[in-house]
Amino acid sequence: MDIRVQEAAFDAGAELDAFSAVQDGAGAVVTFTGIVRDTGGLQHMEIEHYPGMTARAIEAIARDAQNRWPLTGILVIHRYGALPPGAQIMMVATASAHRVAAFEAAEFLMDYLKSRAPFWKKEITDESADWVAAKDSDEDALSRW
Amino acid sequence: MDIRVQEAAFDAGAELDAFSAVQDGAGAVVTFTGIVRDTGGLQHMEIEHYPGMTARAIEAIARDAQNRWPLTGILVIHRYGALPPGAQIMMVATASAHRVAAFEAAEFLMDYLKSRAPFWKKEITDESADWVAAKDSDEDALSRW
Amino acid sequence: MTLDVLYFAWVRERIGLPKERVTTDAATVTDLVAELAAREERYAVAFSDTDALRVALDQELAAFDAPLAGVREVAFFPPMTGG
Amino acid sequence: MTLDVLYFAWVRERIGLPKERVTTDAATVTDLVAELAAREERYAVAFSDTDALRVALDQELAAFDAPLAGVREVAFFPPMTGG
Repeated sequence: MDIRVQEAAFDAGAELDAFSAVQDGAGAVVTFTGIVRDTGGLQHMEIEHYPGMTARAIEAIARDAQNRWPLTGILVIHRYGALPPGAQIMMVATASAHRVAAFEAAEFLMDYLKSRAPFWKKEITDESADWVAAKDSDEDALSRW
Repeated sequence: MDIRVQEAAFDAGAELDAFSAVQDGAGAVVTFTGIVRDTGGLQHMEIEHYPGMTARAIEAIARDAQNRWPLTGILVIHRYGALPPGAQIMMVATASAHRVAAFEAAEFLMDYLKSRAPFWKKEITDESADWVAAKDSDEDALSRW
Repeated sequence: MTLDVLYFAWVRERIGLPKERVTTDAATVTDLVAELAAREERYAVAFSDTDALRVALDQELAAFDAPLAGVREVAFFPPMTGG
Repeated sequence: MTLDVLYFAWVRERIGLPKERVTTDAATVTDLVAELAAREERYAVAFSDTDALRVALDQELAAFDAPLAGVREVAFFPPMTGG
């Protein structure tokens, strides 16, 4: 279980290769990479977090995933700070013997990171600075698990 | 849409980075990497395919995914030949504005590649050489879509 | 008791500070919210709709009716938007 | 008509060759299977349970009752195990 909360950029490809290399007995590796989308005039996305809580909240989510699926490994990297359009915000990787467990665990991690890890996004354009509102659909996604 | 059927190894990390770099408007990139598992005494996995049909069958599956989800890109790499334990067999990448479409499209591609692309796996051990039997659960997985 | 009270995202912006020490006899989070909201307009605005807020006690998500006994750090923030 | 008939995986191994040209008047895949199975024991064994087989006509998956008119290439193989 490798959990990182950082301001610095990361290289998703290098992380995937490093993660895959240490998965003993895995037949399936799934990754998710989240990217800042320019939804029109975006200067940058500002990501605030709660330093004392963030890593422990993500660890709790990852432990929950480990208890639900037979995983050989979990990686979560989540950035904070000012991120320009096109920047990678975060990444999740999961590995398991079989594909269904790896996919489900990655989706579970993403659904919980969206709504239960203490990050808040603000979109800065030339004219405005607006906090991104949480979506009902993101909260609803949790009921699947 | 980038479809490759090849004997040569590939670098999943480099492929992820190259794929992500050209996804215009994507907020979510999902990858799946399939790896040869040593289920006990495996020397290598032999993957046979139907050269005249393979690429076109995968293209048909990828077009179907493009029609079902708003994707900015699809990558499929599938190897054939003799692959030792730990080798990467295949890789899928999908990109979309939002995570649900990217995840669903990747799972759809995997479910169809399992049962509708003309590949056959044979497990070679010191003592035996057995064709891998198709699983009912893989056929059942298609009914989800 | 004396608590560290933290604010994030628009709660921080409306109240105008990220953190403060608060001495209180509030028994629950709801009691503490009532005390803070009574202070000044900017607090009243920030706490006007607690359905739009989340609370963590000692860095764990909690309910607004949770007791404050033994708690050292309380954080208020909007629904999270990670991922 | 003359067809290219291809065999893959254990079908290829049981019949003992990957490909052959077959001249036939078979109207459907099922007719062709009956003709091939009548040839020799190794064909009979390979085609003994068509539920365990799949067929492609000109490189597209097809049903066993599909007509062969206009077809140039027929392939027989077990259920696929890609991914």
